[in-house]
Amino acid sequence: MSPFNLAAINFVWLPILPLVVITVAAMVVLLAGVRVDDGESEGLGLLTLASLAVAFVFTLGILGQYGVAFAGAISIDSFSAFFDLVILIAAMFTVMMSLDYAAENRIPGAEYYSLLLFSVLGMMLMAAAGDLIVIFLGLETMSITVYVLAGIMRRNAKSNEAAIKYFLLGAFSTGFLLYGIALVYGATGTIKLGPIHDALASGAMGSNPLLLLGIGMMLIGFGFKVAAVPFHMWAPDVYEGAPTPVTAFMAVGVKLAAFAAFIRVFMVGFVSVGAQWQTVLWVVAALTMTGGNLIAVVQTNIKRMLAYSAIAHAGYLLLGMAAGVRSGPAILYYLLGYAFTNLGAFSVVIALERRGEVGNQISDFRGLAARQPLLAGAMAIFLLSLAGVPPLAGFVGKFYIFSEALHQGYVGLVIIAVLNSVISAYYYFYVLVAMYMQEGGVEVERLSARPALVAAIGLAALATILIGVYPQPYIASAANAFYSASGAAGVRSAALEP
Amino acid sequence: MNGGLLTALIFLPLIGALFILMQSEERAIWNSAFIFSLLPLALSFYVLAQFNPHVAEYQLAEQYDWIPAFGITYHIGIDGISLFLVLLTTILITLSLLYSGGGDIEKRPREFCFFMLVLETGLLGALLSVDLFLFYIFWEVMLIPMYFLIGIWGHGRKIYAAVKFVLFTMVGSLLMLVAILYLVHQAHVHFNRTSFDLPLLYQVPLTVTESRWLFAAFALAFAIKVPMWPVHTWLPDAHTNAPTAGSVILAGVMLKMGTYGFLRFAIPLFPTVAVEAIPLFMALAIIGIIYGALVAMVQPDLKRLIAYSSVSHLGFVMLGIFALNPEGIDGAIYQMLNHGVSTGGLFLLVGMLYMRRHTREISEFGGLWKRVPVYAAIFMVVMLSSIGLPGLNGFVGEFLIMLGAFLRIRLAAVFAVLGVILGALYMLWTYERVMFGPITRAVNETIRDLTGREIAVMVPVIALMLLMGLFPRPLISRIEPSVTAMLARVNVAQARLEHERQPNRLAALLPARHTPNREPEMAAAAR
Amino acid sequence: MPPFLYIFLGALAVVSALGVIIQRNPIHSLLALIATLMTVAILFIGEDAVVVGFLQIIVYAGAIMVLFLFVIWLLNLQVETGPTGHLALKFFGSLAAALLATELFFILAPPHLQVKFTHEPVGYGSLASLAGKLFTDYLVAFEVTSVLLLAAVVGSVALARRLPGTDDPRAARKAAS
Amino acid sequence: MTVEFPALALILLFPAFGVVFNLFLGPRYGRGAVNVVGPGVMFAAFGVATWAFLTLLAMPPGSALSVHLWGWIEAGRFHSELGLRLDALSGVMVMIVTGVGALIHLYSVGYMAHDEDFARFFTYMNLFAFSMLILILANNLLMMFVGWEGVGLCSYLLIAFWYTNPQYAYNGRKAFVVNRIGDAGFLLGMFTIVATLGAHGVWTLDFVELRNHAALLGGAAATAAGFLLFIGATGKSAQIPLYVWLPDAMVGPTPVSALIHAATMVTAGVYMIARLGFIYTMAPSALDLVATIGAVTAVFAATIAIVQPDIKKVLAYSTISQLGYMFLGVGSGAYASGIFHLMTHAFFKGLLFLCAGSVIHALGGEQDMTKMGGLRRKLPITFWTMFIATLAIAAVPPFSGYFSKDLILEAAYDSGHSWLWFFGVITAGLTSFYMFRLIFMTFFGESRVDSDQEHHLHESPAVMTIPLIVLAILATVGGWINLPNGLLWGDAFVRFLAPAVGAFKPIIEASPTSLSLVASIASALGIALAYLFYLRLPGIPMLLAWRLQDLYNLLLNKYYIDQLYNLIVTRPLFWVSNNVLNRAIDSFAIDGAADGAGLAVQTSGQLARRAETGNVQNYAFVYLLGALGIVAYYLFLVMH
Amino acid sequence: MIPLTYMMSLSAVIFAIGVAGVIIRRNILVMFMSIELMLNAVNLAFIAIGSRLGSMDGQVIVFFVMTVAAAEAAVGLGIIISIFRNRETVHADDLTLMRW
Repeated sequence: MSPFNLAAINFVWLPILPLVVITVAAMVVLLAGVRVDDGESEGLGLLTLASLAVAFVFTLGILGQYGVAFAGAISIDSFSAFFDLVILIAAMFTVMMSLDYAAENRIPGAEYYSLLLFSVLGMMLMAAAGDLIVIFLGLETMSITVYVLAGIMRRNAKSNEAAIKYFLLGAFSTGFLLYGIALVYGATGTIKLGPIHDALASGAMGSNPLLLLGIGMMLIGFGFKVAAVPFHMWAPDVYEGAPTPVTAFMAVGVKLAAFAAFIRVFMVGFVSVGAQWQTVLWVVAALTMTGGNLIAVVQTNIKRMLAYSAIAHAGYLLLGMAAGVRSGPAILYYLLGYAFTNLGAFSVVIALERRGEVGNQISDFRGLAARQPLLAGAMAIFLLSLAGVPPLAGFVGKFYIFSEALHQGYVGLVIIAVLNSVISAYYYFYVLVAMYMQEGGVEVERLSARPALVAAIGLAALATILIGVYPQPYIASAANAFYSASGAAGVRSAALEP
Repeated sequence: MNGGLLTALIFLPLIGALFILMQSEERAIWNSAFIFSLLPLALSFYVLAQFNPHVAEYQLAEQYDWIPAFGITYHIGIDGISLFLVLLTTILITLSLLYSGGGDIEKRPREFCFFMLVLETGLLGALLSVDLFLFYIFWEVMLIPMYFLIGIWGHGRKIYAAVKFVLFTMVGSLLMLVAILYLVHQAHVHFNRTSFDLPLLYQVPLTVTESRWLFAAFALAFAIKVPMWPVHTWLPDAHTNAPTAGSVILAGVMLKMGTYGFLRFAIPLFPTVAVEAIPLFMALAIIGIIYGALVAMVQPDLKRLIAYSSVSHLGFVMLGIFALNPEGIDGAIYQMLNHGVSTGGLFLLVGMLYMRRHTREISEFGGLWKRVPVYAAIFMVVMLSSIGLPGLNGFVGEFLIMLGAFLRIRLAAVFAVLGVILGALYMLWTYERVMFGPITRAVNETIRDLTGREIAVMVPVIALMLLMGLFPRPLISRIEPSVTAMLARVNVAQARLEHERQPNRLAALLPARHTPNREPEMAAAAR
Repeated sequence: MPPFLYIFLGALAVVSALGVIIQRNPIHSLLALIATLMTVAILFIGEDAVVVGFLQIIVYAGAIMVLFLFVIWLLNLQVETGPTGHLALKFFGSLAAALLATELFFILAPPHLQVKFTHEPVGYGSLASLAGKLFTDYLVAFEVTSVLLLAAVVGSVALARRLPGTDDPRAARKAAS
Repeated sequence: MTVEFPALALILLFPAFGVVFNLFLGPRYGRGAVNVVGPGVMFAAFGVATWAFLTLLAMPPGSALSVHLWGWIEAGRFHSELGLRLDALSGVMVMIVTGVGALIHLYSVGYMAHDEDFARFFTYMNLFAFSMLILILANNLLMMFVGWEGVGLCSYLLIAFWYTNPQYAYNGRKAFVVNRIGDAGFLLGMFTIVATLGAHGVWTLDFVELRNHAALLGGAAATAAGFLLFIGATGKSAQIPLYVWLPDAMVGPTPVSALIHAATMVTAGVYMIARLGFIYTMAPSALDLVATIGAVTAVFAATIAIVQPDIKKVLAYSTISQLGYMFLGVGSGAYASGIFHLMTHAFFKGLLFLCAGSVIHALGGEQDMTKMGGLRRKLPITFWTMFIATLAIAAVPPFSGYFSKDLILEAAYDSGHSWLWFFGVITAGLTSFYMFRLIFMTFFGESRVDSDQEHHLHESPAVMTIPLIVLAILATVGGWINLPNGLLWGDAFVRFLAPAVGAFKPIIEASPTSLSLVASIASALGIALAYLFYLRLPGIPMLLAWRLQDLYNLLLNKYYIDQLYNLIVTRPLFWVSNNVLNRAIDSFAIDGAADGAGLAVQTSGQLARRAETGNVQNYAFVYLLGALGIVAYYLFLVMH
Repeated sequence: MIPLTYMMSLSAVIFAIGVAGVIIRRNILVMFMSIELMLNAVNLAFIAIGSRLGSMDGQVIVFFVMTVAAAEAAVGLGIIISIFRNRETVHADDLTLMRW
């Protein structure tokens, strides 16, 4: 036995070690970047990548530990670890996409990469939060940095516009979320998730107007972050205007974090009043899927199309949430597959993109298969996965969510989702049409000069296939993650909270 | 020692596909593609040799855990229903590749071979899957290569056709997915076990309403694939615009997936509903037969004409299936094979013509016999097979189907024979316009007859037509045990239905049986 | 807090809040906002949130609003002239906001509202109690705020800093040649 | 007694070998080889057939030779095999087909001597013989159907033999399709039998089995089956209403007309009904229908034949008419009489066609009788043989036609169909009229042949005339094997066939002599009239045609039946297919609905995207609306 | 003590005014000010609820909200400046480069 009570210390600090690493890394990058020219930021990017990797390793280290830290502010469970890992992966992919992109577009590297890291910090906090304040702060940390990231190409009018739109609506939405937190606080007397869960589980709370309105307002707030219809209007514009790596980061990282918090609050915290919010989510999910897919059909800009596609996918995820707690693992699994697929798709978009937004139109993909068969092949895999074609990750995810939803009797919603999948196939396949069956399009710059991007695309494609073909371990860990949060909420409040 | 035989059969083409991706020289691509299609062909004949004709159950089965979380296993097997469809697939893929290497495919041969072989994996997988999830995966997997085949190497409105093909199919198959999930859920409710294994799912007790809806979902998916009237309109576009090999596989094998689906899934899973639905499906099948033939008759485009003739022929198959007696179903399965051979052959022939003249308009031809006697003779035989001339394969199937239909609903067979008449009418008329008469277009004067390679492609087709026409017994005797086993379920359901309708008469007719009426119990359980 | 004070402050807050959105001149809007913040701060104090109330005045009204003012000056913003923009949007927007207020009213109406009422402990709202909470239960949150502020600073610098050669394309071209 | 006789298969194998040889090697080895192999295989088959027939003759009555090849369609409960059976009925048929067939093949060598496509021709001819022999030798109804359709195919191929003429190709298709209509009835008839007997556990179409279990069929099913099968027969044997293809079939080479459209294939319907006599006997109404259709067709076709100018058309309508006779015979229940007439008809009608072919050959393809005349001297052998055949068909004793026609008329009368008998008599008169008209117009009177053809005129070579002579002998003596009852070996043929087809049971016993007398008078009248019109007073036909213009046109245009079918069947069918089914339903309604769904998605997408105005305040407004909705929901929850 | 309903109602009204401001004012700065109004309304709700619950959590949250507001202000104003530099406008309805 060590003379020091190492166990206790470890227990307090180890869980937030990844967070600490990220924070420190952000500052280091910032300082290191002071004298780096904007066009030569690759070094900073690699530093960022390394620190993310370190955080990834540390996060792996805390996998399997359970409990709470900092008086319940931080939850230590597989749920947070799962999301942290996926968020870190998303961040690493984003960095890999950014390496050349940032340099080419003369994005200020120090700020860019440190903001990215700060953003990751916020996301990880959201995933690991144990109370509503940390969720709120994490969300703000993430959002504020992403506002900036969206507008970091300062000379680019679209980038500016994306930033201001996102910022205004984000702040607007913050008001609603906070209002919801206030009301829930009023109804339950606490802002810690564990006690909230217990308070609600004891019953007699189901018709408290404060609680109900609070749930409603929080739904609105989270609905904005996950881009659910009708709170989605920002997404297409922001996705289009933001630098593409940031778009990817938003489409994946922000969505992951938002869902992490959303799930933890609703499917864990508010689980016992599920009847009070599942109906709303039913409608929102249906609207989100349908709206996203319908508008995506008529898009000509690939980033905008992917934005609507992301909205539609949020709809499928919300369908899972609407179907209740059993779908939790399915949502997590879906998010995993979704992350890789979307990251891959955006990587390909970046590969085609050049200054002046050449390569952002779907028509720019024409004839890609003839010129760059591998790139087109990878894109095909991502698109097929997004469309839910087996045996790719996207299919198994949909399958899982629909299956669980059906098991809980949500036949109508699943049929809506399925018909939406058909619509979505139309526009995903339209890109395939452009790539494989048409002529023209833009030339792609030498891929060999961009090894990081190629690696990102390759890894994403590999993961998309692997997660789909042999989903068992991922399903298992998703289930484990979800139930660790879901189960821990009850256990923790009994054991740890005064 | 059969371990892995079917797995090898399914995945050999996939390995070949990946291998081809690494080739760059065109000749090497074609050669390796051909060799990699020969391997499964050989293997499928080995499977045929290993097949025990007296067993109704799945043979050479393999089952491994795949996704235990969902109760999904990698469960494959072969039985009489799928046996010859597997052979048909391997044969047609080989012939298509042999044919396509002869100049039909002018661009991107590597991708073409890749997609053809992936398609083969999808087709074989769908035929051999016993697990519904596995089946669904292969079912969708075969969609994608075909989409590319049509879209990249097609002609005319190829993109429209490809997208239409995918969307039509997806509407059906996704609703089927919902039905599968629901069914599995019910299995979970009743057996407390999540499983996609078909034999288990056969036993799931369902309420009448449930099974009707589920059947409808399955039936829609398969009906689109078949395609039955009125969800057939993707077919003419897909066929017409696809490259020759695509049309061959599409008509030869892929459409059979729909009818196969009825036999393997829709009917045995929901036998009661199937029996109830006999009049509806027979009516649709007959509409398809007559409608397809009449519309085929007035098509100006050769491939479009053949496409509509497929609607007509597949109508026969559906008629046989929904006769729900061994004659009808044997005939239907046989007709599936026939249609694969004869329509596949027709598409190959039209492809050869297209390669020479770059048009498929019937009015562009005329008097070809004089210039291309060999071609004309082969065309004649294939056409006769298609219109069901006795002695060739088509007749055996049509006869059994109509006999089965007659035994079920007499009027149905009366209408079906109209299809036989019309079939002769439009096929012969087409032949007449293409081959007979004087040569009206100067370009046709210089058209050249078949090359050795093309003859090599067609000889096996002709041989199959003769063999299957004269010696159907070895095939049907292998098909039949599985059909009988499937029909046993239907018969029980039918007896139950009759029992409900006319309790007194049935009690008098039948000896005491132990098939208790489970509907009330189920209703109680549902409550 | 006596009821009349509440009524007075409430009315003041509402009126000044309306002022924010009605004034044509951004400066006037800003002044109205500061008035609202002040009024709300007094309400905070009336609700025994003394420290927070003062923080509101010092930090919020004092510091943040000055930032706004700076920006208004920097951008040299003028009075909005005439009814511009989308009138229908303004009309329906106001209507919807009013509807929202109405709905909230009904939900928060007295017969529904139930809070687990607890008497305030001794020292409620004091600096000590606030600090105690901040550095125990909310330690992580507190630390995060610091990071958040840092990130915000980095962000605003990233957006607003003027770098020769990169911001101005002409300068960049000159530097390159 | 049934004996396994494997050599029966040889009868099929010889023509089959001919097919394969001519198809693959014929073009390579050239005319000489084909000319040997084509007819050679038929003579070989004839030899085997003779051997088999003699074997059968040596066996007790009711015996049969058989060979079982292999199980064919065996599915579910139904089973049928490929197997051959030679009994008295099929024995007679095989003899006719191989014998007459061999002669006509031989004749073809000469007839096709100048055609490039001789190999293809003999391929088809051998294939036809092969199919016809399957039809005849089949031991079950299903296999018979194989031959049934096979001969239809060969008929199609041979009618369209000179395919470069679009009209010929059309006629070939017409023949096939019309036959298919009949075949549809045949199929349904088979199904009726299988389904009915199947209910009693008999799942086969084997003739012997059927015969043994015929009683299980019951009257209704037998009637239905008989009726449906007869539809098949009307198609194949060109009876009303499906006769329309046969006159058009005359565009094929003349040996084809002789073999297929006169001697063998078209008689398949008669053979089928005789073969299934045991079913028809149970279905009197079906049998009545057969007799009625036969008699009506006989008169009907004969009336058309009297005005046709085309020598082959006359013979074609004559064939239809004679086939009507045969149906009248079998429809009266006297199956043997039908078969007897079938046989004699094969001799004399085959001969008539071959002679016509010889004439046409000599005239370089001319078929119009108004451009012939006076050929008697130029083509002596042709003339004499044709004259004999005409005497036979005109039922002049002692030529073969006399005996067979008499037998049929007698049966018709005896079976109670006195009206049909009357029809038969009328037909007899018409027959002799138009046949002698043909002879007179072709061989007598002034030559109307084109002058440049005139000096090419020559008698056909020996390879063509020898078959003519052989057939002429047969047409003369062929009827003697069944002399009237009580005369020498009277009724030998009928008695020989009786075990196979059953004996005729008359209802009325009329005096055969007086009946025969009436028919003979009618024939004589016909001959006299023809003599009057076409040799004595050639102006009369013109006058009549002018006076009775409407009637003449009606007959000349074959009662406008082709046009009628065109108007009520073919054209509406195409119109509906093209405009209603293809355009309105398929392209517009169904495809329109599918495309419309896609368009609806596109349009709603276009509409929905209008909400994305780009103005952030609009976004906030939409956001607010959503929030309002959700808050309203919770307000609703609170209120309740 | 003032009844909670009153405080909450006041907060609701200010919140709605803020919401209205965001939608009807096209000047981005004023929109941002309206958002600050919303945040204040929420703060008021936190304080009022907290004092009735007798829990300090409400006040702590308000503290954090203020911090966040400051951070938002910094970033938001930065974005506004950057926009103004590029486009010479602070009107929301001028920023419709991306739409549909």
